[in-house]
Amino acid sequence: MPKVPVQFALNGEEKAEFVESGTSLLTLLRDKIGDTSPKGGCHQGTCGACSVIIDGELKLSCLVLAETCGNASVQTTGGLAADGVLHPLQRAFLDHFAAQCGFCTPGMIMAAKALLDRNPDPTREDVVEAISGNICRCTGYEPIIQAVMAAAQGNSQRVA
Amino acid sequence: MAIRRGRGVAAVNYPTGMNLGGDPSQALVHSTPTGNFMVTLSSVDLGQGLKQVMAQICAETIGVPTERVIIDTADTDTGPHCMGTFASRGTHRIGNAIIQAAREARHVMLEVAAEALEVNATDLDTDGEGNIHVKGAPQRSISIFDTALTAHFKLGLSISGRGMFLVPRSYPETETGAMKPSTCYAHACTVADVEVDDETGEVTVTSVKNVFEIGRALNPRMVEQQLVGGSWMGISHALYETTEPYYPSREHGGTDFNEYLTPGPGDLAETETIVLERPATDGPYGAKGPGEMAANPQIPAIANAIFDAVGVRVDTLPITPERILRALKQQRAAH
Amino acid sequence: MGLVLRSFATVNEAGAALSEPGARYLGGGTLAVRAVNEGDVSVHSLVRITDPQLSRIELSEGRARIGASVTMARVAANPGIAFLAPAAMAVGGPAVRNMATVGGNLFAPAPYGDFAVALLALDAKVDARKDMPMERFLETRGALAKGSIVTAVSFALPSEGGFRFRKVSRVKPKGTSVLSIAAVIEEDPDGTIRSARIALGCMADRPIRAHAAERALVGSRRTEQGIAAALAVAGEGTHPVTDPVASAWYRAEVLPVHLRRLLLY
Amino acid sequence: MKLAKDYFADERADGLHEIGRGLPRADLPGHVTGKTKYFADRSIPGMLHLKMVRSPHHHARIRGIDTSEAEKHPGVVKILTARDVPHNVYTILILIQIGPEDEQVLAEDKVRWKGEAVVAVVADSERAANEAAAKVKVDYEVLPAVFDMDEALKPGAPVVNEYHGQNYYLYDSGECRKVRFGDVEAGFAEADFILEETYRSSPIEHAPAETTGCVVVPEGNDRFTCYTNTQAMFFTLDNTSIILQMPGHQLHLVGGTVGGGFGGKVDVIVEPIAILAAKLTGRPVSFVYSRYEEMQISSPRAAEKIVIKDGVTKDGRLVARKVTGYTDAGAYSRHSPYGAQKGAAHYPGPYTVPNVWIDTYCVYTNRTPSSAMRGFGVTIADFALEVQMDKLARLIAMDPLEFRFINAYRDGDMKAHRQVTEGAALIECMQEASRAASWPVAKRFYDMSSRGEG
Repeated sequence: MPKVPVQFALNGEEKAEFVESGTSLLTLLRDKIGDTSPKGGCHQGTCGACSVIIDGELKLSCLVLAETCGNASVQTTGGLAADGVLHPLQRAFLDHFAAQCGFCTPGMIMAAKALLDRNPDPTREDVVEAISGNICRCTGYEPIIQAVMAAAQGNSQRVA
Repeated sequence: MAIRRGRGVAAVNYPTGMNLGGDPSQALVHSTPTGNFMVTLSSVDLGQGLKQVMAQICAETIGVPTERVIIDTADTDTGPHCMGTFASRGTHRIGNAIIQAAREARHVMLEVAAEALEVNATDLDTDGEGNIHVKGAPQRSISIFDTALTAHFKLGLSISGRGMFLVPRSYPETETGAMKPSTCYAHACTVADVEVDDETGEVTVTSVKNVFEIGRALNPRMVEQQLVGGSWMGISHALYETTEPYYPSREHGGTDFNEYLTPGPGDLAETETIVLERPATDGPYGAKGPGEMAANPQIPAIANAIFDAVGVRVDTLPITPERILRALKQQRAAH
Repeated sequence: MGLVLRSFATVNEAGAALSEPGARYLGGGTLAVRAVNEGDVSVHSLVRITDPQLSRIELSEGRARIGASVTMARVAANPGIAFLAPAAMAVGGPAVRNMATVGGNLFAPAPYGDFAVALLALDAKVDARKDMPMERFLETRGALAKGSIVTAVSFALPSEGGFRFRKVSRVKPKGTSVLSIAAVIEEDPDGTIRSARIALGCMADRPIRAHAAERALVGSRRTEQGIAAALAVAGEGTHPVTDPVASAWYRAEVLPVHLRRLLLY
Repeated sequence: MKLAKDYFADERADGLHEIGRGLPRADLPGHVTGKTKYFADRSIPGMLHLKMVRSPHHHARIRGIDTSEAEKHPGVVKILTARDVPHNVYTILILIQIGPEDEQVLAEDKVRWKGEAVVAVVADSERAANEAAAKVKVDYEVLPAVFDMDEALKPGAPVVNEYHGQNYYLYDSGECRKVRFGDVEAGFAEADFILEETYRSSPIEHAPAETTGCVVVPEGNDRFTCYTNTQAMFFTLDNTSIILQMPGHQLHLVGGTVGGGFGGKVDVIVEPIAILAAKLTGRPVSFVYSRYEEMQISSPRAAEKIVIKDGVTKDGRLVARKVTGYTDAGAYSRHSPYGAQKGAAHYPGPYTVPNVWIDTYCVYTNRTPSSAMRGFGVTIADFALEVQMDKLARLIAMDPLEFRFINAYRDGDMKAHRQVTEGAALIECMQEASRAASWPVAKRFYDMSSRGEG
């Protein structure tokens, strides 16, 4: 079967790939490009582990077909740290011990970033809503909520 | 609509390690030429933070800062046997194996330093910051960096150690059940507060106060992680989770995270965590295994709180709104 | 055999492709791509339409027209139909809402399709090959003519405060429906109910109207007494689903409770 | 989190260098940057995908399997049936001499639960594997199934698992693990009140964020590297060695970084068949559970039924406890005989009870085999025991917390399984909970100590 070209920007870097028709963006990112930060937790759209930001909107890369991403700007947690310096959300997740197994973390950080990009001063309810499509089985969510709140406040130190 | 409040308590204990023992773990420790320490294992980190806590145990035992310990796991070509990560055994079993290996390595390290400083090894101590000094005379010291170089390049010695921990297997006596399931037990007590909607059977867990006795909090921030996450899972077990909602019917099992229910970030109880430490005599620095127990006391505490709120008992897990509503209707019919 | 994506600029071109065996319409992907990912090998081609007309929300003369490709997030963000935001926000988490479309929600089987419940209460018109009222569309959606494509839904804007929506789920803030209820209640200045449309989700395999309750409301007021008759017949004509979230028994039991709360609070 | 350092301070040497410090986790930078490598985070050229054809029936005899159409499907490289598995009948705990072997890696003559693996399809894409799987024809003769533990234990019930011969696990102690301590009937005679109650649970899934799976790479030297998220590396290696009749030195497992386990990845399910597929095709093979498989095919926590009969005196002493526990193993043993007997020692709870009688049964039914999960053998027992304690307290009109203080075990007390209590700390946990929750108890309970003082 002939392959389909797809050209897009991944974390600001131009990518041009040939994919089999029907390939998900998740598969393209992980298996062809080698950005394994989005995780395949369900391939159903029910866990959020594969969350990426496409043209400013949080989406589930397991349900997006790669060939629909032509000319899109795709952001992943794998490209969040600039020049080796952690993004404030990443810093806050560290400081708040907001990850255990870490499998949900890249998706969780994308969901949080999508929130902070449009709402830099969220309430707790805003944060809860923003991460509501992302399943975490280890932390009980509270440390994650605290981390996102702290990142928003520009204060990633632990709230005593 | 009436929202009715209730409070319940439960107290539990939990055996550390594989029931009835017989579950070995081994560890190897060696120094690099510049005095960093590799711990080689075949143990699995499920996300609870095994690697970090093992590094701290090794560092404490050898007498170096934790960042100088590297945990290499899990590869069956290089790592010695570990029975596995389950049964709240990781910290206890593997930690003990590492202590044994690290003690042996420390012994060699002090022997090397003794030769360099021209003193007896028994007169030496570590400062925990990367140096070895003569007890009572801190100015007579050698860095562990130099000690390792000496061992490698001058003395031709390996600063290394082997560790093994095995609780002997216990075989239950067939008629009396006499047996030794575990060598040490963690403890917990939870007080849960709930609100029950008596028209819909919906339960909101407003608060849980969890007290855990875990032997020793080796890394308190990680202990907190596990106890808070475990408490959430306990609440989840109490009210939400099952793969067979109409058990023993096999129909309508959930197949995704929309159908398999767990509390969302908008369902969180205010959670207070208090930790007590009564060291286990055979625990690594006294530690027991609280990982599984963390999710247990909330379940009965919530069940008891629901009874306190609305006066009905649901003795079947999970305690769904449907089960509560059925019980409430029976209660009303009986009155 | 594999799978191919076929993109078309217009509805007409896509219609022909959709008539082929194994073709399935691709909206936001939350239903179609999921099915493919889960191993549904009966799907051989996914057909999508790039016509921007399908992604428009138009408001004029007291009516709204929402293109089938409009996402839940776009609905929730549009100030002209702000009353619908709670219903759009009831669908999935933020990522799902950025993908799931109005058109897709019309086809979502129970317990999904909360937005379709809102549209049913609004007595929306479904634009397909020919226009169809929501209720009729939902009855026949499984047997739509091959190649028939929903392009938009349209409805009269309800009066201020006339639209009410409630979704009940076990998990918060995002969870699958135990049930959802939408109502459009028009009241006279003295509070007498002039007209009522009530739509229910999860009370059948598709969103359905609570006609008996609607009739019972007309002429009375939104008070405990005034709605009692409606609550008593709320379950008439319903066939609630049993699924992992709740049983039919439970849904039937709590429907009047939640309808009361919807109407009074 | 509060560390309540006042308790047991004299038993502890605080002030260590590295122990007791909340140091940052060294693995978190990898987690937050997406750099942490899980088993599937490897791009391996030429990888094949394994999909399983599963039983649509709860209980059925297999009359025939026809894979001829599937084999011709484009992209299919290998199709595996029971005949391809060298030692097809296994059980995980055979490594610690807990038999009998009772489960088929790929079903041969019978399926015993809906979802049981029958045929493995290996193809060069997931799509091709799924398409070919749909073409596998299995001829079943459907048999009566039993789902309810009470029904399964009745005479004449369909036998779920012929390797056991009856619908319960046979311990060396007989049909159940037993604990007998004191004289339970004398205890009941001494009691002022007797309360018998039944508690139940249904299966619970671990639902880790990362599903169970592995990727196997043939190394070209007759060795196979298996990247896996097992919770127990050598458990998996040794069982694989038995199932594939393959010397252990040919197996190389790499893992240790897992996206959540909770006990769900202690079974040995995906690795043997994936390694076999890699061996027979000479190519890398990936076998990763779908979320559906994780939810309904992977072993859950067992459903349990627990009957507790307690005798209690008016002044709050628990004088007799009789417990019968039933663990629903599903169709196969896996870790359930172990979990079921874990309860036997646990049922007295953290209390000192002079007269105890315990029977724990491991029961087979036609459902997904249950296995290990966080606290199994204890979690559901604690639910039952602690609700029972609440009921008993209310029965004798006593504060539930005070009732627990009266019965709490202390150092030196003899447990029913005949170990002397040491290192107890239940009383102190309850004292601290009482303070934290403003749930006052009588002064004498604050003066109590697990060390026997007060």
